[in-house]
Amino acid sequence: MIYEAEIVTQRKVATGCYRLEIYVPEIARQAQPGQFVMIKTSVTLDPLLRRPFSICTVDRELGLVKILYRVVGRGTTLMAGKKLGRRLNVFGPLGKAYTVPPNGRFTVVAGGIGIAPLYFLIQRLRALGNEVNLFYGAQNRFDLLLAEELTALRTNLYTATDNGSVGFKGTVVDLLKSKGIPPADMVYAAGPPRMLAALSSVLKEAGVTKAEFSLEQRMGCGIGACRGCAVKVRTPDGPVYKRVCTDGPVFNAEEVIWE
Amino acid sequence: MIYEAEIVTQRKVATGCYRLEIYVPEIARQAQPGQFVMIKTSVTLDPLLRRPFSICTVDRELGLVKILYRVVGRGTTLMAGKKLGRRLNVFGPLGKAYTVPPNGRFTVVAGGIGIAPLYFLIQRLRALGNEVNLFYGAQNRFDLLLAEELTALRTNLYTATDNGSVGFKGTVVDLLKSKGIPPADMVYAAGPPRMLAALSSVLKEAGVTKAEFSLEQRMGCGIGACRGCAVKVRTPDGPVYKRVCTDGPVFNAEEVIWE
Amino acid sequence: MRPILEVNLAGLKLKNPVLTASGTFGFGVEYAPLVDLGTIGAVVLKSVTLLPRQGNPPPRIAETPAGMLNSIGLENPGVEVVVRDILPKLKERRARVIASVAGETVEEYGKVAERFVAAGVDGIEVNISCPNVRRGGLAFGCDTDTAAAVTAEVRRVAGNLPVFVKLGVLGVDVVTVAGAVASAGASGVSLINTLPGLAVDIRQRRPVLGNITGGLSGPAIKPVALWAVWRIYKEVGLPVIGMGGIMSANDALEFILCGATAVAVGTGNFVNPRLTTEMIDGLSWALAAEGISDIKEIIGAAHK
Amino acid sequence: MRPILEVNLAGLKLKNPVLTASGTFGFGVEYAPLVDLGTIGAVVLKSVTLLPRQGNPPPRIAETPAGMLNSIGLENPGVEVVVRDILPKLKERRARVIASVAGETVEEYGKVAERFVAAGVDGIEVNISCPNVRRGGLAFGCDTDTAAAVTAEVRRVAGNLPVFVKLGVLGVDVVTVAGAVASAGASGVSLINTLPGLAVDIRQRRPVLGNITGGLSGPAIKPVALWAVWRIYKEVGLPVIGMGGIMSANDALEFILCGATAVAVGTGNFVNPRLTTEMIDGLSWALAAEGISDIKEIIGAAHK
Ligand SMILES: Cc1cc2nc3c(=O)[nH]c(=O)nc-3n(C[C@H](O)[C@H](O)[C@H](O)COP(=O)(O)OP(=O)(O)OC[C@H]3O[C@@H](n4cnc5c(N)ncnc54)[C@H](O)[C@@H]3O)c2cc1C
Ligand SMILES: Cc1cc2nc3c(=O)[nH]c(=O)nc-3n(C[C@H](O)[C@H](O)[C@H](O)COP(=O)(O)OP(=O)(O)OC[C@H]3O[C@@H](n4cnc5c(N)ncnc54)[C@H](O)[C@@H]3O)c2cc1C
Ligand SMILES: Cc1cc2nc3c(=O)[nH]c(=O)nc-3n(C[C@H](O)[C@H](O)[C@H](O)COP(=O)(O)O)c2cc1C
Ligand SMILES: Cc1cc2nc3c(=O)[nH]c(=O)nc-3n(C[C@H](O)[C@H](O)[C@H](O)COP(=O)(O)O)c2cc1C
Ligand code: FES
Ligand code: FES
Repeated sequence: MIYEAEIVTQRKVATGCYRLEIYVPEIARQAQPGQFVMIKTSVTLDPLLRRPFSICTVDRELGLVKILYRVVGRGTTLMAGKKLGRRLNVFGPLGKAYTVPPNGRFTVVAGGIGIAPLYFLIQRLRALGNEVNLFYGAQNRFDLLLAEELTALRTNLYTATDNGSVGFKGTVVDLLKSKGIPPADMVYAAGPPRMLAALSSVLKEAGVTKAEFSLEQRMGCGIGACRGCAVKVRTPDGPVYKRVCTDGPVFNAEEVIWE
Repeated sequence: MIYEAEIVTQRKVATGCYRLEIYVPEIARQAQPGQFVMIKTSVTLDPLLRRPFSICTVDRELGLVKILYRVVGRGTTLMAGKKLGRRLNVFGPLGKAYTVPPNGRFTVVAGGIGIAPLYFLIQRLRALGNEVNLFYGAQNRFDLLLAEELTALRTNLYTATDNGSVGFKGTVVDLLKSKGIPPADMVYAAGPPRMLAALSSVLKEAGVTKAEFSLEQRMGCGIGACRGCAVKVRTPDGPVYKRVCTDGPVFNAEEVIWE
Repeated sequence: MRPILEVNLAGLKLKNPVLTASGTFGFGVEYAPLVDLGTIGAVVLKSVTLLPRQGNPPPRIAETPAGMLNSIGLENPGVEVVVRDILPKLKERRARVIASVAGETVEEYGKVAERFVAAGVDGIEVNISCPNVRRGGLAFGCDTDTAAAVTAEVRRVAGNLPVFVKLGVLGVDVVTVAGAVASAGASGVSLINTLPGLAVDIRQRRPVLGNITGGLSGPAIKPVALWAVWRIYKEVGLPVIGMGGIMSANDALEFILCGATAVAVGTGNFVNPRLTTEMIDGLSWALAAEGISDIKEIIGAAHK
Repeated sequence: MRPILEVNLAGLKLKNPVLTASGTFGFGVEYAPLVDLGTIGAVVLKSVTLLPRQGNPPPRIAETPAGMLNSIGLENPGVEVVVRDILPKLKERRARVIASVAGETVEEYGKVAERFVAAGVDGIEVNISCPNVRRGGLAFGCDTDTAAAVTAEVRRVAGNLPVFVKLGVLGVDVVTVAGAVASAGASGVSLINTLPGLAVDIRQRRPVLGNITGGLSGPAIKPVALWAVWRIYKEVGLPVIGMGGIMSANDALEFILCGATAVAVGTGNFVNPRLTTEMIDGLSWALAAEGISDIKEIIGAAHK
């Protein structure tokens, strides 16, 4: 589960956004959409902790794991500085995957870098021949990532940008509201917490109950041991904390308590 | 005094020994033999402190500062990993230089990587047309660094190796004893503390009073402020602590108290 | 010849001195896919209370220079669940188990310990130094009398099991508290718990952690931990489980040289989940390289 | 518009909140080739005793993860030499000066402070928390009564100069001590001094430092320092000079948000000798970027 993975591609795909491909056949073979890996971004003691990243897709034949990431702090800055041929210590695959029913109609809602885990999911859904309505929002047209790849997957793609530079002007949740939520056997979503909270109440109002969201939380161990990655969820016995790393990162939208 | 210096050469010259050349014309212009620089080996917070290195020589025309260093711990390991084109944050030149009399006959005693500051000194002494007897000891023949450069400087070179693979078999101090100390206007030395201590008593016995040694000590500031780099020296008022960084690194051999 | 790694920790014979630090290795089972639990010196469980505890609001983790803050707040399912669901799995894997007990009253510590003793564990660690809970925890560790009372109570119920009292170093003189718990019957001490700390999110202008403050662990605190081990070994002479920033076999050796009979890997598990296992091999190699045939020879050797 | 950086530190009006941490900036003059001493908030001098002190045997410095240990041991030439040889040079450079005083007895603290007051400085810092000396220093900081006595004595001789008492956090409850020195007349507190620590040379099987133990500083201790500043601001309400691992303007902002009126750069001077100067500019930019016109607005803002 822990590998020294060689960097095969490190490419800037938008301002502050990179696509990383690493050679790590064991993870490529096992990974399921929704799962993540934890990467050590430095060989020194600072930064210390591993960083979690969704698996954006895999190439099983070539043994590649692909990651789409945004530079937000020290760890991702260091990661972006690592060139082809360097090795990264990678731990995974970790976490629970999305439920992928064999057939049906599906709605996918992505905000920003949230497209990363959803891309892998959409690939899977489309490979099974299912219809996918993808609502994808970003700050501006340049932040809409994986444009070609998504086109190639032939989803029904609806885009939104904060500044209206392409598609709907506004948030992706507003777009969804304005279009009307298409009937779906499952709604999947990933994106910033505020978007997910908004989406959650929109879905609730619309009476949609089958929805899976990818959550993020600061992590220690990544394997359920430290209880660092708590998220509050509803249960019949009242609210409890669950672990994003092993109870998630994919959760039923309904159970999450947004605070 | 603080510069982002580009690496122009990073070459392994022996097992665990590297020659580093950095472009930093301001330091190249000012540096005197015996002085040192302090280099930040990482941009992260670990390792934290700068590492002191003697200036092995400079190329004033090209604006280069050359350093000869041995990998002994984390900082030097990181430094050795930095390739051509990378930048290093360098602070210097620091410390007191050797006394360089305009003419005379000089004896230089180098142990291991101690050759680094002495090479710059020998260059200077030879450029002034002075005779230099160089006693140079190392573990084995491959650890005798700067062989070609020293030959080119036409010193009277006497070598010693621990295993006798070339030159005298034994320590450089034993070699000096066996050859007899040549009459000199000044003896200069740099090397491991044990060698300097031994040399110090040999010189004392022989009644040699004019000798300058380069000392090393763990450093904080490098500019005399923190008092971290203490070395005990004799004074008329009894022993006091002096600072390797600003009172040295070059000290009169007689004043140092070896503990 | 492979060097001998066995140590005798206050009567507890361990295959090797490598333990896990409470709270960083869950209940062991989480790490079972990565680490053969039977091969490490002992698994120290997450601190357990009498009843389940939910822990503190998120975020519970913040990274700091060469360290991390946590404010888990003793989240645990309560002693009954642990005894029923987890201990059997650990026994199946032939793990040596040290149970860490916590509570809000002296009696609670006693009851939790008693339950573990009845269920069968190899030792008890008494956590009187958790900085993340309001009652019990740190409050106990900071008051010499209460520390002694808790220790005496756990000692009373622990039969012939060794009892290790886990101490922090802030807000107290660790030597005084160690002396007090030794008199109250502690077999040894675990040093050190996390230091209190805080991290600020300057964008949001508020503390990162939901609980505001947390406990600092990782390499950042290693020098403080070594200082505490050094002092206790020298001034109190109790057996010590040393911990705080251990990331390598060399770090472990530093603690052993200062006087630790065993060491515990905490935050290091997060950085390298197989660190415990790798450290055992690393210790063998390091000792062999130095020509040391038995690790016991070097316990406290830096004092000579 | 350049944001306003002026702060009022317990009555002392400073151009900006960036000070130097005692002992890391020498007597200021060492840094004069690198830093215009007149531009920084104030230069806090190395701690000075009545008579010269030689300090501890080398090695005196050991690097640790994201930090360092020092065991300088208050080496200094004694107050007379400092007053005679150094203060004039600082005045020439228009530096604001806070003198740090240390001693082995309450009287010694008083005498040193008195001498500085007579010579003309802008404030006094009372170092009762140096971990590297046997008498005075830490012993004073750990005992509430002595801490109060030293404070009262310095307060008595300090005229109308502000008196800052420098506290450590180990072995004592910092809030209790801060409360005691506040009652004894402290104008503010400096938080935090180094934590005790130790590093081991595993090859030589002995401590790295000649003095065995030393004081831990640098980024490693930043979370502990922020925790201390947070608590004092909230629970005692005294003006605070915050320090511990400040390496950037952002670090400084963390302290200010927690309640520090001023910050001091310590170990950071070694890593970047021009850090104080650069931090002043960095603070301007950071505030401007966030649309804050006056730094005073955000002192303690993380408590809201
Ligand atoms: C399950 C999961 C999947 C993720 N997938 C992706 C992805 O595919 N692409 C991507 O760009 N980002 C993803 N993230 C977020 C990513 O982990 C953070 O952006 C990254 O850790 C920031 O590290 P840093 O050192 O650059 O930032 P810093 O802010 O310097 O990090 C400081 C600390 O906070 C943690 N942290 C900061 N932001 C987050 C966050 N949003 N979630 C969890 N921890 C955080 C860091 O891991 C580190 O421990 C994912 C997070 C989780 C939990
Ligand atoms: C004035 C001076 C000139 C020097 N010139 C050279 C040179 O030209 N070539 C060369 O190879 N080495 C030289 N050294 C020694 C060099 O500084 C150390 O080898 C280096 O700091 C080791 O860093 P590290 O991180 O690899 O080792 P680590 O052991 O990991 O370092 C840990 C800490 O100890 C300090 N340290 C360790 N060894 C020494 C030492 N011998 N002297 C001072 N500090 C030390 C480090 O700077 C660091 O702070 C010189 C030292 C001084 C004081
Ligand atoms: C996430 C986390 C949770 C912890 N939980 C506990 C606990 O429940 N009981 C306890 O005694 N110590 C707990 N600790 C403290 C560790 O056992 C250990 O004393 C401390 O982290 C120092 O070691 P380290 O630096 O190797 O992590 C916890 C530490 C961390 C990081
Ligand atoms: C080398 C060194 C010497 C110090 N000397 C003193 C001193 O003389 N008086 C004092 O009050 N604090 C002294 N300190 C403590 C610092 O002033 C400061 O409180 C501590 O280092 C934390 O800040 P930092 O992490 O920014 O260094 C010293 C610190 C260092 C590193
Ligand atoms: S990160 Fe440790 S439990 Fe989730
Ligand atoms: S290194 Fe600071 S005085 Fe020499």
